[in-house]
This record gives sequence, structure tokens and C-alpha cells, in this order.
Amino acid sequence: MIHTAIMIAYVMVGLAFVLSLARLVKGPELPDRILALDTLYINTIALLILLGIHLGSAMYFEAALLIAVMGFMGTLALSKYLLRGDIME
Amino acid sequence: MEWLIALAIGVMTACGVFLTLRPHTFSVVLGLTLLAYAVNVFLFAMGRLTIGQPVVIDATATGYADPLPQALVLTAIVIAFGMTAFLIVLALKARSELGNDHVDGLHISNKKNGARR
Amino acid sequence: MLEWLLAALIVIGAFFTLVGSIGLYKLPDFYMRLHGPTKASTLGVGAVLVASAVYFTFKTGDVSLHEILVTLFLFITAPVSAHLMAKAALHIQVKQLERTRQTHKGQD
Amino acid sequence: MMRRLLPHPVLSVFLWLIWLLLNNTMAAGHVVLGAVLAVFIPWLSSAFWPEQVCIKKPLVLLRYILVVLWSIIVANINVARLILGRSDKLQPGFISLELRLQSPVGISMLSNTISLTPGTVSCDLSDDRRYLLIHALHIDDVEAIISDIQNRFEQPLLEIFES
Amino acid sequence: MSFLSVNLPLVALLPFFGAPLAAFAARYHRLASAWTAGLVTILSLLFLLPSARFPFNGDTLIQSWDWIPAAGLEFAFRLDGLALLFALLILVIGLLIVIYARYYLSDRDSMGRFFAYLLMFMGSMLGIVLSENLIQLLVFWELTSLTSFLLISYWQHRQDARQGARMALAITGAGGLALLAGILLIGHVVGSFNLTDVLAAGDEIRAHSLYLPILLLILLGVFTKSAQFPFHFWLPHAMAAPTPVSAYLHSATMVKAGIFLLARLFPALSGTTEWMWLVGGAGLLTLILGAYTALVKHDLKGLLAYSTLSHLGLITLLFGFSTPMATVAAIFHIINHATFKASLFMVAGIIDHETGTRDMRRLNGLLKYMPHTAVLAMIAAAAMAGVPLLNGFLSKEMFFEQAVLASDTSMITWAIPVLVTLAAAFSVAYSIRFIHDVFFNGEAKDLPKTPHEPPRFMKIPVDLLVVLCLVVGIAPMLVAGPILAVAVSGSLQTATPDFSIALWHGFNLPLLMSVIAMAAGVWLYWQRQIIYRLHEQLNERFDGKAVFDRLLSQINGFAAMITRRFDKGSLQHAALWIIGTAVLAGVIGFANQSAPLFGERALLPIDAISLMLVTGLIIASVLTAVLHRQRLVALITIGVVGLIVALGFVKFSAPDLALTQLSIEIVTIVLLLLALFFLPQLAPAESDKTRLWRDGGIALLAGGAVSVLAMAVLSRDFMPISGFFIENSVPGGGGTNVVNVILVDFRGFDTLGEIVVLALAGLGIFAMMRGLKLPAPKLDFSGRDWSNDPHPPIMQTLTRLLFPLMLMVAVFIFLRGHNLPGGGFIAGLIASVALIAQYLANGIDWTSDRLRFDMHKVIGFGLLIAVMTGVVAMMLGYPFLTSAFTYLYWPVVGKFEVASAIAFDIGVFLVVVGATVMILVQLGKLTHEANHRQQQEQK
Amino acid sequence: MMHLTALPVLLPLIGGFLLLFTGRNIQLQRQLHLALMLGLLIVSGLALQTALTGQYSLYQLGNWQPPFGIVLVLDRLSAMLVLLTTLLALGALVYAIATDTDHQGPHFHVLFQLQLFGLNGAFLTGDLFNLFVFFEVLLLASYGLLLHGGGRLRTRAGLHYVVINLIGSTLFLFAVGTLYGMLGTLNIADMAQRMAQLPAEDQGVVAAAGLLLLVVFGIKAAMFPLYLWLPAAYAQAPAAVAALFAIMTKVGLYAIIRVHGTVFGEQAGALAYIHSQWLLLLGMVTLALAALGVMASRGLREQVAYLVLASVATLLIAIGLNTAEALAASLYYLVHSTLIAGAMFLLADIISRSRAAMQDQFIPGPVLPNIILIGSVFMLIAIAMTGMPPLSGFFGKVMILHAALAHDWYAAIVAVILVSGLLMIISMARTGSLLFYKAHESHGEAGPASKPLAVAAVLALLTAAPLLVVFAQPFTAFTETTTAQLLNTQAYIEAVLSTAGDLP
Ligand code: NA
Ligand code: NA
Repeated sequence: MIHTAIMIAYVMVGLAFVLSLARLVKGPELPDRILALDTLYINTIALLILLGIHLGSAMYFEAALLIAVMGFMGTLALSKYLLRGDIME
Repeated sequence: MEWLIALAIGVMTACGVFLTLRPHTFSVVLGLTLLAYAVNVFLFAMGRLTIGQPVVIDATATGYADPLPQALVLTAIVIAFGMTAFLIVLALKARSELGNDHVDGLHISNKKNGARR
Repeated sequence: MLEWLLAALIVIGAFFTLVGSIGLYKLPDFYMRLHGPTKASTLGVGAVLVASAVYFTFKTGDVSLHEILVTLFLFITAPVSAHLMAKAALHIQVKQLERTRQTHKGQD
Repeated sequence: MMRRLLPHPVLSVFLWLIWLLLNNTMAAGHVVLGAVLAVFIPWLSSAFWPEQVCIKKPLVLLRYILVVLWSIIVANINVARLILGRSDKLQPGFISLELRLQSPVGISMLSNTISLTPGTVSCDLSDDRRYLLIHALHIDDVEAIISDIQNRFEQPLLEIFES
Repeated sequence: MSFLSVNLPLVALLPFFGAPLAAFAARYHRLASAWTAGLVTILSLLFLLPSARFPFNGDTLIQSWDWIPAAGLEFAFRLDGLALLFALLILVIGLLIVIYARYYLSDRDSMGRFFAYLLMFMGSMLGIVLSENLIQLLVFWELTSLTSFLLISYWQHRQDARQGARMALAITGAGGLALLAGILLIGHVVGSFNLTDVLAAGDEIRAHSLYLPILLLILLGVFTKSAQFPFHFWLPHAMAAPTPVSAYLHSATMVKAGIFLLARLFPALSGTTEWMWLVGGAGLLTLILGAYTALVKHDLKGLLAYSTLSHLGLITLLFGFSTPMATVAAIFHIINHATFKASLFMVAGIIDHETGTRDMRRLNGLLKYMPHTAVLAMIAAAAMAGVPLLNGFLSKEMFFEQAVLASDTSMITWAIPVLVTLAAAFSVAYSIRFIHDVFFNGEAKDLPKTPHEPPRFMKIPVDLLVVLCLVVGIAPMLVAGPILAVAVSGSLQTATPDFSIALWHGFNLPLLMSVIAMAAGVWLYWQRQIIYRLHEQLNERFDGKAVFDRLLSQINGFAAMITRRFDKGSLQHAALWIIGTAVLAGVIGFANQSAPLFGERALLPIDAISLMLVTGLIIASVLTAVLHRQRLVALITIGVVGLIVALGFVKFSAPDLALTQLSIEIVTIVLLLLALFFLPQLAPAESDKTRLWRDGGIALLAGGAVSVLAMAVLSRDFMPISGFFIENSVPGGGGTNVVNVILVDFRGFDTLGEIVVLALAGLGIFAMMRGLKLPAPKLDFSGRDWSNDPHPPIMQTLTRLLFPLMLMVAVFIFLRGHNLPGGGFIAGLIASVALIAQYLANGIDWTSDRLRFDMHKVIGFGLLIAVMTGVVAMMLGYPFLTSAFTYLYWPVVGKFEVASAIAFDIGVFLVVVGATVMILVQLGKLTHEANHRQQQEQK
Repeated sequence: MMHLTALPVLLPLIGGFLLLFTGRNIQLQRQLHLALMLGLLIVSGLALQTALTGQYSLYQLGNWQPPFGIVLVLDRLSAMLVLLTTLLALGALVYAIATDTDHQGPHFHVLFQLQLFGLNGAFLTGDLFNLFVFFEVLLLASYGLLLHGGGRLRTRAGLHYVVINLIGSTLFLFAVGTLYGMLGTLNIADMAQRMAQLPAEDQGVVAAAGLLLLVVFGIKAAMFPLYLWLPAAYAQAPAAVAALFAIMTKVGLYAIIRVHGTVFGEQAGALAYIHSQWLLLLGMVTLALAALGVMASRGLREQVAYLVLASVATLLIAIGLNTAEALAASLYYLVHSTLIAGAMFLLADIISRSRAAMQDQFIPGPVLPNIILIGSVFMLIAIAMTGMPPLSGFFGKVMILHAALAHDWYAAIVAVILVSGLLMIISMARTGSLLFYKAHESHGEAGPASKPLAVAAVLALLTAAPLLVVFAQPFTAFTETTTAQLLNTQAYIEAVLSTAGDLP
């Protein structure tokens, strides 16, 4: 049961991953691409948790935690760059 | 699966090499970063691929992944970061002193050639 | 019963994650696309995390609540990301859908 | 003395909880260690918290959190429908909202909540911190959205931080 | 140890020790250096003389010591007749030159330098003739090239002196290297470099397949040194040297070094057809060419130089005949030529010295100004011309006799006597010219100085030499017979053939040839104007120096062309070569072994997630490569690559790696963004499309090669040492996270090196940043103003809120590292990111005010702690970095582990934080300053 | 003393961060640094003394036995190189202090010590991955040192140097990874042992990795076509740094001798010495190109850089000959060329400073202060460097040539070495003539006279040339025994792995 659910979830998250990538490729503007990267981070968290459940291992948790804590830094820096160029001033 | 990873390493290498051969510093930095990814994955894969086998000692584990390449890659990642940081700052220094971001500092070589002929 | 609950949570989470990315892919302008990932980061990841918490709690017998932290951090960071991306897009004047309504409340 | 040792008691409690959550345990060692860290880290980072965050009504905060969570679930379902539906039917729009909140933490919390609830994203805060620019994915009724934000989110936040 | 067992090296080395003394002595008095040089020469001579009895007793004196056995090199000296003769020539004529030079040099010339060089040269020459070991001989041989370079270029302000010296060095240096090759081959064939062995192995050498190469190489050395055709052209240009130098080097010594070697290696190499043709041919050509050219030179020293060439050719030709009697004649002529040519050079020097010119078209009728000198010149010139009663006549007669004898042996050799006579005729002609054009022939034309006799002591050396010419010419067997006999025996390494030198041999063919030569010589001199005109027309075409210069400039041009073409100073070019070579190396390495490309290990099945991840990875990588010109986009896509790599690490059971990769990823993006601010946002399009295709090609090749390599390994099984780590991680390292235990314990030394790298990066960047100024772009890439909100408040508030939380996470990750994924590295990176987030959100000033750590100190302490954990182990008697751990029990807290590796990890943590923050904040400050400057400018 | 093996590595490391704590007090830094160097000199001397017994001294870091832990191995060769490095560094440091080079930017002394940490680590480690780490340490330190003081051309040269070495590091990891993937170990001795049992079907991959690793070391050693980083980097580095860099190429050569010589040693069967012929071939090409480069140089420092390249190429040939005699000769030549190259870089700087505006460019310049002294020193160094008698360069070359006669390609080898030698002699004669003979007051103002201490540093390094000639016999005896130890791969393997199996 859970296995089937996880398989379905894999497909869906995978598809989400692919769609985000597609946005990354398409752009058209820089914020779109930043957004795509940001979304990929979120997708990754979902994927990591799924993997954790699937393989019954808590080993994947830290990676997810780290993305949650620090993943936004990339987005932050990139956006700040668009705003000010100078991200650390 | 091994084929897939080998392919991924190859593509990263190819893109990395292509970028490293570009004439502007930023592209070279990107290229070397890609190359670093490629070689890290390569080095990691040299312990052979395993799924669901931990590197943490655990009574319930059925087998372990090869921990040694992982330790090596960790070292390599950090070293590559230090190198990248150094290189990018050097690129800025070159930009400042040579007046452009061409890897050979184009103005210099032009001037030099001009003076020589 | 537990299995069903888990399965449901997992699929719901994955579904909202997917919806987020569909939004990202399909919506016509940047500001609308921006709404996609926030879905994913809230209910999508949230549901999967709850599933994980439940799963590990019952699997190991000890209460596993650290998944909450992921959500907590996401709840703090994701809106900041969205906010800054929007601000950046506004600054560089990313094109809006023409029919976008502009409302100014409280000025008068 | 107490101020210097425990500059942010709320934060310390919060951190202590986080430590226990992180370690997924209530083991005695971690309870002690967590407590030590919960004192030590705020002390270490106190310089980064210039203003005193004081929560006037903790119960309101609790209720607020539940409300937000519920809003998120409901809004998620709505937005999912919008996204999966035909996008040419969508009527996006920007709403400039005059704020009653004044404390930075309050404004940030509001902005966060708005962004967290699907369908709205806070995009910009005016320089004078009086207006929050919000983007809505689909606007049926502007006033409904505005009053929703003001009543459900801004009001409790006012109570929590500025009453 | 008696004196007679160590004196030979002293003979050769004394002048070298004397050289600095001579130079030093000049500081006190100009003439002191001349005295030093003279005394050193006499001392050397005194050291030599006691050993002279050995050759006369038919013995060879050898004194040797081990030096570099591996190369067959001994410190070995030899005194036989040949060596004795040459050593005497070098020392005696050297002494005369010292006397002469003391008067010759003017006040402006540095005496110290001159005599120091001269002594070094003398030592080198002595070394050549006294060497027993061929390598050692070569050492001295090359030293003569070097010291003669110094002597020829003595008047360094003159361009002709510099050029002449360099040419001499180039030619003789080249010859020396050829000689070295030849000597090495001889050693290879004989198995020893010692002359005793080599000279005894003549038959072996001649029979060896390497004989011809050996001969050619040795002769290259000989011919260049002795200025034989076609290497003759350097000698006249070396005449730019002061005349004492010419008199010494180009009459008695340096050019004779080649001749000496011919004589020396005669038993080992001579007697073959190749020898005769090569040695004889070169000798004959040089003989004629030199004699002819000597006549047409208007420069007094030029005449002598070409005459020297010609006489050296004569000697060479004699050696080419390869007979014992020819050797006798050759060595006899060596002695004779040394005496008359040295005196003639000195005369030329006197004339130059007293008149200020050497141009024979201006010098006329000097007889009345310097009669004594004129007489000396006439006698010496007569000896050169081969006039009876003088030594030159005797050896010339012997030479004619040998030429006649040689002509019997084969077909076209009839030409030899004819040509030899012709050369002798020219020799007579130029000798007449030397006398007639200078001392007679009317009045001198506008000389720079009014000529008069030189100082008395300047003539004494010439007097002595001229007397020698006469004495030998009149009583050859008495005066020169004994030394000639031992010298010949030393050269032949057999008993000397019976020879008798007498003034009168009766009417024979040689005498007839002499008479013809005399007559023809007079006639040639009489008709000289015709020859001059003819020569003028030919002149341009046969200029050896021009050929040499052209060759040298061609080589220079070639060198420049090759060098600039390969070392372009282009990074792309260099990188292309390296990458190409690497690919090629792999392919060649594999292809040379006949092994299958792939092994038979069972492969893992592909799953959908991996497929998707790899697809994403490929898309993002390719996108980075394709869109690299839009730099910000490329930065985003490379971020995606990093993210997927991290995901891959998680997928394949490497959580530590994933955590590290994720953290580094974020720091890298921030880093690159900080830098990107100062770089153009768009790279210009590359105009060279072929280069793009070429790079694309090599990139694909490299990628393909790496894929295949990866697959070649992954498809095989192996037996790693990792089992040890898994088994010993808990019992030996006290941690369950094997990766972490490897990092901080099993291979802690790697980690130590790694944090040093990070620290170095930080320090290096800090150093680089100093004084770095870059203008901040005023507008963004699309030409808009920057936003005027540097720190959006919402970001500010939330980031500050996040700070303690992130620190908490860092502590969490750090503490669990030993047992679960995490550790000092990752924790350090998280803490760094937490700090950097503050810098980002709140600005540098705000954050720096609140963060009062000097990151230098943080790095220093980190290193200190890490190293100290190792040093503590050393103090306890264990190797560096030996870890220890134990479990403690505290009430309430319970059981917990204390490990020295944790201390080490704290060091790691601190260095990571210190270096990372220092790097990024340094960069950030750059923009800070740039903006600040700009604002000031606007005001 | 048990820790002696580790001290040459640890001392500079500790010294490095001690210097970091001295802040900006330059006098204190200098005194401390000189004291540290003195200590290192003593330690290196003692290490060599230990090595002279012919034993291998092992140092098991962390008390983990090889092949699992990292082990330092002190033998004659590594001891010799450590001492050589120390001597060279001492000369370079004194010069840097004498010319105030250390004052031209932050952290000179720290970087210098850490450079030594990297170098000595590379010479002593018995572990391939640890060698990589030390390579990175010494490289990053060298980046900092190379760029010390700044300047346009220096920055550009530094950029090229850094990028090329980053490519090299990447290749290194590919090679190490492959070797680990095939042999399952990182310890050099263990690798060598496992090579003996390598199945035939695995040989292709291992050979590929071996040659790839050769490319990596070839970059460091400046082997054709990988040397393009060298001329500019050496020419543009601050003189003291360039002098220290004279040892950098030797690290590459050492790595080839150590790693390839051991792993691909006799026991490797079909793969034995797969690298040798390439070294020989490429060494010859390098030498030819280096000689042309010497000829085509436009400035003294560039010329010296090419001379260094030529000396490295000569060493490549000698190592490629792969006989005991050739290896012994190469060690002799290595010591000679390192110290003399160091001296020459320093001298080039002295000349360049004295020529003021003309710098080291090949245009007639002013009359230098102390022209006789400087000119004489130049001549001696040029003689040593180009391999003219009677200085050490000649004898090194003769030994190499002598060894080359046993090889099939002897004619080509001898020809290349001699002809390139000639080209270099011609070029150096031209250079000396231009710098010293053509010097004239009319060509401008000369710079200030160089400090006696600076000249003393040059002379100190230069004394190697006559000393190596005078003491050729004992020193060649040493190189021969060193070579014998080096070629006895089995002894190395046994010594390193002797403790394998016992738990600490
Ligand atoms: Na900044
Ligand atoms: Na929202």
C-alpha cells in the first residue's frame, strides 16, 4: 500500500522536478529561472523525505533540514543581486 | 545504473572542459566548477554504487557502502571550494589590473605586440 | 488504517508538490508563477513530512517529530524567498499579464 | 544580570524545544545540553537581535498559528483548482494594502503569512513601511481579500505584538 | 706522498689559483698583477720541469685520483713527450707574452682583469695537454673556450670584440660539445676514458661500427678549435683581441689545442681512409684558402690570422698523411710555427702600438723609425716564408717531402704536391708583403701617431723567439731534436721513427718545390694588385662570418617562431594542450594493453528517480555550457547541477557528501555573485567559430573518455581496504559514522592538509584583495538604476530571526558528526552560511559591528587546536594525530563520549568558518568600498 | 627519535600559524621565521643522517598502520629533497628579507612556511591521496606567493598558473580515483604490491590511469606539452618566490620517481615502467623547445625560466632512461639545478633592480653598480646552468650522457642534450655580453647597489656548483646508494607494509 503510494508520489514529484527544469530552460526572464531553482530546492526536499520513507532510513532527514535552513540563501542572493548588484553592502 | 552515472560524469566533464576553454575568466570558473563536480562524482563512484547501504555502523545494516571514497570526495569538495574562491578573486584582480576579463588580459598583449613591432 | 493514512498523506503531498510545479510551468506571467512553489513548500512538503513523522514514529516506536523542523524552517525561509523574488521582478520590471488589476487600498 | 544571561527568554525556550526536536529525543543528556545551548546561543547572538521581541498574548499567538495552518490548507485546495483549471480565466492583480502594523516583526510576520497562504504573495513593502504590495493569483473580489487579510491576520498580530 | 706524485695537477691548477691573486694584486699596483702572472707562470714551469725526465726516459708519468667513478671520470694527469712539449710551449711563450703584455697594455686597460684571464687560459691549456682522462681533458678544453671568450672580448666596449668573442665561443663551444659526444662514444667503445686505455685500443676503435661517428665528432672538435675549413672564419674575427692575446692564443696555444688533440688521439683514430680524407682534406683546403686570403688582407693581424690558418692546415694535412714521419714533420712545424708566429704577432702589436694603425695601405717605410723591430720582423717573416737557415724552411721541406710521398699512394693525389706548392707560393707572397708593405714601400700615410721604437722590454720576447727561429733553423737536431723525438713518441705511443733534420738534403723534389714556391711567391706579390681586384669581386660571396651570422639569425628566428607559436601566452592554448594530452594519455595507456574495456561486474538496474536526476543534471550542465555568456543564468543553472549532484549523493548512500555539497553549493553561489558584480554581465560572442567547434570536439572527446573510464572501472570488481575502516570505526575510532571517523581519525592528516588549504585560500585572498580597486557598476546590466533599498526590512527581520536557529543546527550537525552524518566541516559551513546571511541581509557595517572576531585569529586558532590534538598525542609518546576516546558518566546527563577527534573537529570547524567568512566578507567589502568611493565622487 | 620523520612536515605547519599570530610586526616575523628555518635545517639534517643508515623510517600518522592510515616514509631520496628544499628556502628567504620583498604584501611569511609544509609533506608522504592534498597545499601557497606584491603581468601569469593547476588537480583526482577503483588502496606501497597480482584484463585501465597520472605530474614537472604555465609564472614571480619555485618542478619529478617508479616498478609485470619511454621522448622534446625558448627570450627572467625548463627536461630524460646509473645521475643533476636555478632567479632580480628602468629586458642598459662582481657571478651561474665545465652542470650532464649510451636512442638523446646545450651557451653569451659589456652610462641611470645580504644569498646558493664538483665522489656515492634503495621496490613495499596486520 505505502509502496504503491510512494511509487505514485515518486512519479508526481519526478514530474514536478521535470516541470521545474522546463521552466529553468524556458526562462524567459531571470526571476523565472531563480524561481525554478527555488522550486527545485523545494522539490528536492519532498524527494528526500520520500526516499527516507521508502528506504526506511532517517539518513535523508539532515539533507532536507539543511535545504530548508539554507536553500533560500541562493534565492536571496540572486534576488538581491537583481535588486542591487551588490549583495553584501 | 552505472552507465547512467558514467554518462552524467561524461556530460559534466564535457561541459566543464568546453567552458574551461572559453576566453573569459567567469566562464573558466564555471567550467572548473563543473569539472570539480564531475570529478567528485567520479571519485565517489569509484567505491562502486550502492543504494540503501549506510556508511554508519548499524547492527541492522546488511552491508555498507565504501566509506573511503566518500571521505576523499569530502576533502576534494572543500579543496575545490578553496580553489574556486581563490580563482574568482584572482579573476577580479585580473579584471582590475588588466582592465578586462579576458583570460590573457587582451589589452596587455595588444600593447606589447604593438610596441614590439 | 495507518497505512491508508500514510499513503494518503504521501500522495497528497506529492500531488501538491506537482501542482506547484505545474503552476510554475504553465501560468502566463512571473508573478502568477510565483504562487506555484509556495503551494509546494506548504502543503506539499508539509504533508509528506507529516507522513514521514508518522511513519518513523510507528516504525521505531519512538516519537519522531523532527520533521516539524523542516516545515518550520521552510515556513520562515520560503516567504522571504518569494518576497525577494517578487521585489526583484518588480524592480527589473518583469512583464505582467496585461489584464493584471492594480488596486490601491487606503491611499484615499 | 538576568537580562545579560538570558537576553531573549522566549527565544531560549524556543531554541530548547528545537534542540529536542532536532535530536528527536527527550533523553536527559539532551535536555541538559539543549538547555545549555538555549542559554549560550542567544547570548552569543544577542547582538543580532537588536529589538526585544515580546509576545504580549501567547494564547492569541497559538490561535493565530492554527488559523494560519487552516487557511493554508483551504487556500491550497482552492489554488490547486485555479492552477489546474484554465489559466486564461484567471484574473491576477496587485493590491497595495495600507498597514496598521508598525513593528518590524509584526510586519514581517504578516508578510510571511500572506505569502504562505496560497494565492497571495507579498511583493514589496513601501519605504515608509505603510503599504504592503500584494500579488494575488486570482481576484474575484478585492475587498474580500483585503478584509480577510486584515481581520484574520493583521488583527491578531496587532494584538500579539503591539497591544 | 712525494712531490713528483702530485705535481702535474698543480702545474695545471696553479694558474687558476694565481688568477684571482693577479686580479687582486691590481688593486695595489697595476704592475703587481703582471708580476704575479709572471711568477705564477715560472712557478708552474718549476713544478713541471722535475718531471721532464720521465718522458726523456721513455716513461709516461700518470697521477690520478678517483672522482666520479659512475661517469668514468678520474682526476688524472699524464706527462709524456707530447704533453711535455706542449706544456713547455704554453709556459715559455706564456711567460714571454706576460712580459710583452705588461708593456703593451695602456693605462686605460685593466691589468688585473687581463692577467687573471690570461692565467686562467694558461691553466686551461695546461689542463688539456696534461690530462690523462678524456672527460677531464674536455673540461679544460671547454675552459679554453670560455677563457678565450673573456680574452677576445677584453676590449668589451668594441662591438667587433664582443661579436668576435661570441662567434669564437659559439664555434669552439659547438666543437667542444661534439668532442664530448665523441669522447663519450670512445669511452663506450673502450670502456674507459683514460688515455692509457684509449690509446692502446686503437684497433678496437677503428674496427668498431661507431668509428666513423666517433671520428666525425672528434674532428668537429678539432677543426673548430684549430679553425680548419669550413670552420675557419672565426679566427680572423677573434683578432679584435689585444695583440698579446692573439700572439698567445692564435699562434701557440688555443688553435694548437685542436692540433694537439689530433696528435694525442693519433694512435687511437688515425690510419684509416676516412681519417686521411677527412683530416687531409680539411688540412689541404685550409692550407690553400688561408694562404690565399692572407695575401689579400690589408690588416696586419688579418694577414697573420689567415697565415696561421694556413699553417694549421699544413699541420693538419701532415697528420692526415697518417705516417710516423709525417707526424714528425707535423710536430716539428708546430714548434716552428709557434716561435715565428708568436714573434710576428708581437711585431704586429708593436707596430699597432706605436703607429696606431694596422692597415698596410697606410703603413709604409717604418724601417727608419724602428729598425730593430724591422730586423726582427724580417727574420720571423722569412721563417714563415720558409727561407733557408730558419726553422720554417726545415719543416716546410719535410712537409713537401711528405706531400710527395703521399702522392704516390693513389690516383688523384698528384694534386697534393701541386697545391701544396701553390700554397707555399702564396705564403712567400704574404711574407714579402708583411715586410715590404710595412717597412719599405715609400712613406707612411697620415699615421695617428709618430712611430718610434717600442720600450726595450717589449722587444725582448721577440728577440728571444727570433733567436730561437735562427738557432733551430741552423742546428735543428741539436736544439729541437731531443724534445721533438720524445714528443713524437708521445704522440705515436711507439718508438720514434728515425729521423734526421738537416739544412741540406741535396737536390731533390722538395727543394725544387721550395724554389718554385719562392719564385712564384715573388711573382705573386709583384702582381698583387690584380689579385686584390679579383678578390674584391669574390669577397662578398665567400664570407664565412656572413654565413655564420645568417645561420645564427635563422636559428634565432626559428627559435622565436617556435617559441612564440607554442608559448603564446594564451591560457586557452595551454589548457587545450593539457586536456588533449590527458585524453591521449588515457587512450594510449589503454590501447597499449590488450585488455577488455569493460569487466563483468553485475550492474545495478536503472530506476526512474536516477534517470530523472541524470536527465536534469545533463540538461542543467548543457544549459550552463550553452548559456554561459549570460552569466547570471549560467550561475543559476550551475546551481541546479550542484543541487542534483547533492541529491545523487544522498541517493547513493553518501549523506555526509550531500550535506557538504549542499552547503558548499550555497556558499559558492554567493561567492560567484559577489564577484559577478564586477564583471561584465554578458560575455561577448566569440567570433572564431572554428575554435568553438574545436573546443566542442575536444570537450566531447574528454567527456567520452571520462565516461568510458568510469564505466571501465564500475564494471569491474575490486577489493578495497575499506573493510578495515568499517570494522575499526567503532572500536578504534569511537564513532559510528565511518566517513567522519576516516576524516578526523584514520586519515586525519588529509583533513589537516585540507583545512590548511582552506586557510591558505583565505589568507591568499586577503593578501590579493589589498589595494584592489574596482569600479562599481552604476547601472545594472539592462541599464536601469539599482534599487534604492539596500536591506529590505522583511528579509532583515526574518534573517536575524533565523540566525540562532541556524547556529543551533550547526551545533547539532557538529555534535552528531562522529556518529551520524555531519561533523566539523558541514557544521562550519552552516555556521558560515548563517553569518553570511546576516551580512547579506543587514550589511557589512551592521554585521561587522556585532561580530568582533578577527577571522585571521579564528583560522589561526582552528589550526592551532587541530594541530594541538596531534601534538598532545606526540607528547604522550604516540604518533602525531593519534586519537583517544572514552565514555564518561555524569549524573542526569548519562553516558556520553569524549574523543580527542572531537577537538580536532572543532579545529576544522573554526578554520572552515574563519576562512569562508573571511573570503566572502573580503569580497563583500570590495563592493562596499567601491560604492563608497562612487558616492564620494558624486558628492 | 621517533618523531623525526614527521618533524620536517610539522615544523613548517606550526611555524605557519605561529607567524599568523605575529600580526603586522615584520621584524618579529623575520626573526621568528629565520629561527624556524634554522630549526628546520637542523631537523632536515638529522633526518638525512637517519636516512643515511639505509633504513626506511616510517611514521604512522594517528597510529594507524598502513595501508589504512597515512604513513610518512623517510628514505634517502625524501631526506635529500627535504634538506635541499630547506637550503633553497633559506637562500630565498634571506633574499626576500634583504630586498624587503616580504614587506610588499600581507602574509608572505605565513605563505612561505606553509609552502614548505606542502613541499615536505609531498616529499614524505607514502599515500597517493595524501600526496594530492599536499600538492594542493603547496599549490595554494605558491599561488599566494606568486601573486605577492601584485602587478599586471604577474597577475596574468598567476591567473594562468592557477587555472592550469586546477585542471591538473582535476586530472589528479581522476587518476587517483581510477587507481583506487582498480586497486582498492591508496597507499603507494600497497598499490605496488597489488600491481603484482593485477589480472591481465585489468591492465588496460590501470595503464590508462598510470599515464594520466603521468600527465598530472608532467604538468608540475613542466613536461612538453604541459609546461606552458612555467615561463610566465617563473618570470613574473617575485624573485625570492621564483627561487623557491625552483623546487616546484622537482616535486613533479619526485612524484614520478616515487609513485610511478614504485607502483609501476619491476613487480608490475606487463605494466612495469610504462612511463619511462614517454618521459624520455617528451623530455627530449621539452629540452629542444626549452633551448629554443632560452634563445628566443626577450628578458632575463624569461630566459632563466626557460633555463629551468631545460634543466627539468634534462632530468626527465635521465629519469626516462630508467637505469640505476641514469637515476643516480639525475639526482646529482637535480640538486645542482635546483640550487643554481634558485641562485639565478635571485641574480636576475639583482640585475633587474640595478638596471632600473631597463629592468631585465634585453636592451642595452646602464652600467650596474658592482658590475665586475655581478658580471662574474652571472658568468659562473650561466656556466653552471648551461652545463659548461668546470661547474656541476657539466658533470651532471656528462653522467646523464654516459648513462644514455646504454639506451637504444642514445644518438638522439646525446644530440638533443648537446645541441640544446650549445644553443643555451650561445644565448647566455649574448645575454652576458648585452648586460655587462654593452652597459654604458648613456643608457640611463643605474639603480641603487644591491644589498650585500642579497648578493650573499646568491653566492651561498651558487657555492653548490663548485662544491658538487669538488665533492663529486662522496656525493655520487650517495646518489648511487639512493638509487639502489629507490630501485629496490620490494624493500620499500616490505618496509612500508611491515606493520600491516598488527593493530595499534
Ligand atoms: Na558588498
Ligand atoms: Na500566499
